[in-house]
Amino acid sequence: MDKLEQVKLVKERSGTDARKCMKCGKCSGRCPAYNEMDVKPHQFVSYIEKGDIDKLLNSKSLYTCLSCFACVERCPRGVAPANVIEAVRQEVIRVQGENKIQAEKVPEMIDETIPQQLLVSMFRKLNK
Amino acid sequence: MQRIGVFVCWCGSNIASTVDVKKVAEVLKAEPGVVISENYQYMCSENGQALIRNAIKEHSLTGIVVCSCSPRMHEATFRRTAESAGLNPYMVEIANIREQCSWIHKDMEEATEKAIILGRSAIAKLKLNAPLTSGESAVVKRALVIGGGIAGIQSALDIAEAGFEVDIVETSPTIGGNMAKLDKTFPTLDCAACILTPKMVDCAQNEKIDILTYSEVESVKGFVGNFKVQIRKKARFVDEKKCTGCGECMQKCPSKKGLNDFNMGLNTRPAIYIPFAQAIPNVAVIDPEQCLKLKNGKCGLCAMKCNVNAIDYTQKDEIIEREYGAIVVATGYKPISLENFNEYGYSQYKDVVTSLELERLMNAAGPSEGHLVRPSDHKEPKVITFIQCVGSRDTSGCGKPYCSKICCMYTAKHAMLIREKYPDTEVHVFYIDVRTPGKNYDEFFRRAVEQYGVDYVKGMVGKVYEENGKLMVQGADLINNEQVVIPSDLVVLAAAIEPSPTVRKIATMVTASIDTNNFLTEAHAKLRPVESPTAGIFLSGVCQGPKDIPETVSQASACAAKVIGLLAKDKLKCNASVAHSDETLCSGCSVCANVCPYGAITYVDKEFRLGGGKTELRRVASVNPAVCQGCGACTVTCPSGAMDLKGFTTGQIMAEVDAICKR
Amino acid sequence: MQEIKKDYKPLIVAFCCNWCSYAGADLAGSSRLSYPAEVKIIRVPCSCRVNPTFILKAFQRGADGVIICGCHPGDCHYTSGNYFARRRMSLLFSMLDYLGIERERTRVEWVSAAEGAKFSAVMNDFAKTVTELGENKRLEDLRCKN
Amino acid sequence: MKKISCENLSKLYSEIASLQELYLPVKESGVTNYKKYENGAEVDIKTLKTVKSAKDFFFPQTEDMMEFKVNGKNIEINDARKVANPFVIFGVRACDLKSFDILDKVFLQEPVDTMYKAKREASTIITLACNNPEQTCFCKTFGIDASNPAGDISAIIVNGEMLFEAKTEKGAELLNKLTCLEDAGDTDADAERAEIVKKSENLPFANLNLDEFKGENLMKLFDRPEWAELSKACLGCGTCTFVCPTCQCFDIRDFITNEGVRRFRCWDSCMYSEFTKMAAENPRKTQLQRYRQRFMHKLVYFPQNNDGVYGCVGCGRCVQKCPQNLNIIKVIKKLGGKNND
Amino acid sequence: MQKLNELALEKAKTLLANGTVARVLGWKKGELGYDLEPAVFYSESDLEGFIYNAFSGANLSKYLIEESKKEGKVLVFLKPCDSYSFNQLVKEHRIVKENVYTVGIECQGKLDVKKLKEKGIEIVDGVIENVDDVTVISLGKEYNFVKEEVLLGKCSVCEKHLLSYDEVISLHDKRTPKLDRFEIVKKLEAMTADERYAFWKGELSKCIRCNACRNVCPACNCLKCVFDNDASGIASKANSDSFEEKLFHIIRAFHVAGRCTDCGECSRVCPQAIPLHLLNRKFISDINRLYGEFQAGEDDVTKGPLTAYTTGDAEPSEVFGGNK
Repeated sequence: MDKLEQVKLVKERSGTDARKCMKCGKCSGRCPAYNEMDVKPHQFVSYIEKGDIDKLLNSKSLYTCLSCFACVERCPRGVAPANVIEAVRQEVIRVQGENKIQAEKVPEMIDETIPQQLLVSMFRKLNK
Repeated sequence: MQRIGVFVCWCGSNIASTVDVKKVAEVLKAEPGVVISENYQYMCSENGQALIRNAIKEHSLTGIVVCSCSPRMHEATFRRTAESAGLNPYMVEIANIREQCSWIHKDMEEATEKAIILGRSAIAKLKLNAPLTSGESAVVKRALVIGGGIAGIQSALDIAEAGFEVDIVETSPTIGGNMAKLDKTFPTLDCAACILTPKMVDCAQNEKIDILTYSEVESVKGFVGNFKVQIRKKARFVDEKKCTGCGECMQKCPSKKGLNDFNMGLNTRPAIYIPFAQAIPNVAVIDPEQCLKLKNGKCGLCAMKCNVNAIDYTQKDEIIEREYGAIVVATGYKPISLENFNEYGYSQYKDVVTSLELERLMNAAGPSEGHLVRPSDHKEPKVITFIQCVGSRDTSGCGKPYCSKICCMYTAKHAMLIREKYPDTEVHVFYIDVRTPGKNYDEFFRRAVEQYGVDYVKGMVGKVYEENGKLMVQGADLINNEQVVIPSDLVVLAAAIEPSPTVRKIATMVTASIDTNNFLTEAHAKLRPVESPTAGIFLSGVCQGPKDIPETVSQASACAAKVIGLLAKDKLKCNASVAHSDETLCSGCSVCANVCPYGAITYVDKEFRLGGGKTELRRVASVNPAVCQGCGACTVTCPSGAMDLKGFTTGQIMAEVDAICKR
Repeated sequence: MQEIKKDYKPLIVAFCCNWCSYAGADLAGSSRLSYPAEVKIIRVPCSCRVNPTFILKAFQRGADGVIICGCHPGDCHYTSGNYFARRRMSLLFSMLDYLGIERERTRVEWVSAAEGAKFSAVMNDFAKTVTELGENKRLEDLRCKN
Repeated sequence: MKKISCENLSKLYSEIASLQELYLPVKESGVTNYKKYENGAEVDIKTLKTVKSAKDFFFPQTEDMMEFKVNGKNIEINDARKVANPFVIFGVRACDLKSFDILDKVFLQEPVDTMYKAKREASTIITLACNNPEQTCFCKTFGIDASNPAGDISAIIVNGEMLFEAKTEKGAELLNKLTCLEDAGDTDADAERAEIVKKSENLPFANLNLDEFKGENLMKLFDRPEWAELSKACLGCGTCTFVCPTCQCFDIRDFITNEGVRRFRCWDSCMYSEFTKMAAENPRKTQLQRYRQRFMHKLVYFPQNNDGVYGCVGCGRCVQKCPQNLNIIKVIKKLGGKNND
Repeated sequence: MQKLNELALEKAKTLLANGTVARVLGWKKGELGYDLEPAVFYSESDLEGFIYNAFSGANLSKYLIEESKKEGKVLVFLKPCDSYSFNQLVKEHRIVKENVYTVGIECQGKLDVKKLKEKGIEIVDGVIENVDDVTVISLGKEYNFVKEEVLLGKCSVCEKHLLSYDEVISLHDKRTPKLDRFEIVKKLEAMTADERYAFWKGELSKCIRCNACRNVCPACNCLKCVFDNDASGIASKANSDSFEEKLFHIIRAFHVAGRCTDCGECSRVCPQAIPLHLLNRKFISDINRLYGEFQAGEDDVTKGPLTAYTTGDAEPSEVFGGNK
């Protein structure tokens, strides 16, 4: 797919206007998974605004983001970094064969402490 | 037959780039009644005005239409131009082809067509214009200043200096406002009290100034030059004339648990108190909510102790009625409530404070007598972290969308003062941008970094939490691209400021307009920055928008200059656009008086000739042109159409409608 | 429902009070916030100066929509003008609706001098609404149409 | 004579309407007025008096005359008179038919009113005899025979059938084209007419005395003090004049269009306070004067100028419609002469 | 009921005789039994024409604008509905109250001549009225009707009661109406906009602009009506276009909004039987719903709803209520 088209799609799906960002970094200041991320929440907003989607598509952060939405909650400008991450993730996992988790392998990951909710959201996040 | 001149302005390229001004001039020239139609680059310039003046004389014009910017911008200019050429100033109509045409449309053809229609509409209206003359009304030579902070004080002093009487109405028991609470001021670091208290004393001693503290404006009636104001002087239970401010009563008062507002609630005060040592007036006041005598009748110690018998538990609120020629609104600001910012833990942790609280903590007259200690355990903090933009520039709905303007500078000041007084204290500042426009401002900020070693971190704080007795400040360091956690002893929040909550009520009373952030709107951002659109109402200080002290003082003086200019006049020209009743149509039914907000309409019995030598006595409405402000409410409520509004007559508006609707 | 011509552009008359809404329109202009050129503004001192006859007259003359803009309730430059306007327009609009005339053709909006963005948004929205309604047929005067 | 069963009248209407525009009494929103015939229209020939009279056909309430087109500083003048296409009016009663004569005297005198004349000539009038005259009818006072109006074709209902007789060439031509009609043969029309005449004779106001209304009494009548009492309740509305088949006053007014000016004439009423308003003065200042004018005109001035033809046809519309129950009968009774009770 | 006429006549004679009043405003007998006209009586002999019966429907209050300005007091008989108009006119300073001697008179509803005509009655020889029914004698025949069948539209929903007067003539309690005043308004509101448009198009296109509604209306008391005043920009003598029918009736209703007492005269006098009161009643119903119950003319001091406001009034966008 055309890169520009992809950027447009991500912007649309995230429903967020990256131009509203005033680059304060509060999202990254709040992010609980910050240290696990190669591309930081505020950078997602910045990259998508600049149209540089390749960095995002290949980012590890897509899978380390907890989707806790703290960044969205805290943003003083009404920008939603988590939505951008989510939209980029959709771009990746929607491609055939890009499912990040196989159902058969789930039983071996389960232990008693894993809440049901987590499993459900894991499927939602990592699979088509 | 009318002889109309049309003058189309290019406004440089502002109009000409989207409107074909030459075509507009040409098409309008063909309109019946138009004898000359010109276009020029800047009609408002001296050359442009000369062009109009010459045309008026040369072509014996009876009226002119200027197609230009908004009438709110230059209607007055062109009216003066017309007047100087011997034309009645009300024979001028403006077609707004800039703000309402060239600036909002991109397509040249479309914009040109619209400009022509707007021009036609103005011509249609002008054809029904009649020369108007304004009446006159006397000016009461006294000003009211609402608010006794530095803005109000400065305005009052300047007005009094010019020889006019001024009343300051202040809700709290003393004047001084927020500035009285400050320790030092940027960028010079002189002590706030040292520069403010002499001005307060000047006010108290100035014969022309009457200070009404612990008072509120109750109602405002009237109009420019003739406001009638009711002021509620709240009962302070202490006779102001007798009290010497000795403070004996404060010592004896057994009810000492009241939060000290002046110290931002950081300590307590007795039920009878003087807000601070240099308070003006230096007179005690009793908090009726807290006073045992007033609450349950048991006590009366202060009265017993008072040597001058100043205590009066029976005092009642008093309503004072005064007349003024001008009103200055100087209601100031307060920091916003931080309840929407739980991430910073303001309500959870005692050692998270606002900047204004820090001012009191550092102030020699403050609760810790100038020793910087943290509120929780009164120990000296070793690591202090400042967080900027708390609630400012916030469009999420939690805070305010605007920049509070003063925070960058006062935080630099705080950081600097701390580093100077306590050099072993670590100071961090989380910032989004550091905004320092102003004389010597950036130099000041750089000193904090370069000379005092304050650590500025570009990034915002995500959360503040407690761990091992420390306040952990977690934020982004965008320059180093890392998340940092700074264990701190004291966290200082630069809370956004907002207009004082009283301003809405006051704005409604004086009919001044207010913006979405509750700041009062100035008549024009550049041309009339210290006036409200409502004649006779002036704006001083932060009520108009965030300002620091130097700016506030200069605006207050500017405001005073405007007031002086008004009060210096003996008579004011009234609004010429006033209602007028056609007595041949009026049946005296009184509905118009019911809707007049100014009480400008009265009824008289008048004799009318019926023909054949007969007469008839009929009740008819009569409008006082000095009182009428020209809203037009009466014109619509009058079923017979007897009431009309000069300058905006029914005929004129209908002619505009017709012209606009011609396709 | 009448069929709407492809290039149909409505004619919209906006009565704006001098103190708030006209200033709001100016602010929309100086902020370059566009709205359709079909919107033509008539300046009145206050929304209370707008006589129902002006509105009907506009429709007679060929307007497809009429909007009255004034200061927000409580902010009237003349204290109470917009309160009277609010009652008058409420009753008038309700009457037009009662006569079967499309209620979307008339509107009252409170726009302050600071709300340039709102002014532009309101005008864009109103123009869109009126465009969708199509030509004003129920309050037209055939003598004004050619 | 031709005939058709009253049950089949809609066939007749359709057939006439297929030849020319047909206007006839139609009941709409509760009242009966002359309307253009359309399929499904509720034709109402039972109601004797349409609210508005038949004069509208020749002298409509508003009528465009000319148009001024303004373009910049140029003005172009155009004729705005409409071409009158041939049309048929059905169901005109004797009183309304008589009113056409009266209007003719006004509009067809030199200078001829071309707009009126064109429409008058374009019309074919089918009259209808009044089988059941009403209590408020007093056409007989003015010598009108409700049983036998003429027109181009006269019609009468007899025993459930409507009979037609051509009275003019124009009428005969139309009648011959109508295939739905059959020959009537011998009829009871004359007997029915005699019955109607008898009924008319017995109406309360059939024989009002008009003796006093003579030219020589003009000044005396003008000064009668009774006018004050007669006009006391008059509201000055235009109801009587607008429902009257003989009132012929009009005003010429301009309407400003988006392109220029359209000049039209419209009915005016002498009951209106500004009817006689002129630049300098309004000679009729009181309602008494205006009220007196209307009846003096109908009963004295008009006959004086028109060979004794009164300006009233006794249709009784004003009697029914005056909001405050003032009417010409009360005037005639008060001022017309003896034996009026 | 016939007794009321005698009492009224007696009252008029007495007050004229003892000089309390100089003249009497009342109703005068006509030619057809039902065609009563408002009249002024100056003497006992004049009063021979006086009558108060089931056909005294005309509202006399508007005549007082003139009559109260003349010398000497005028006695007026006010039915309940007339007295609301009277108060409203006093409130608007159009009647000199001191010059009027008011006598409130019982009314159990007046008869509609149009309805009687539909029943075949063209002339009336006599009428016997009771509270709930009425007998009309015409050409020797007696017709008995339940009131609802033959009452004027305005009377069949009348909830008005006698207010305060110098004197009152009343023998029976006021009958309570069996119909809801706002029923048809509600019905119209419940229609679709297209249906409403069709309804009003049918009704208003009948208008011949005779001004009877305006001239009879006690609230339409302007010295000069805007529709007669060329300077107003909306003057017109005839409905040259369907627009003008609407303009006239909307503006007229608007001008009397908050002042209209719902006396119903407009619909009574309309020669084309246009239900004009439904326009006024719409305003009344909206005012009641949006700004609180208000009855114009209940007294002669209270400010009308269009010359008052509250800061919390409904916005024009939310006034349509439940209608479609």
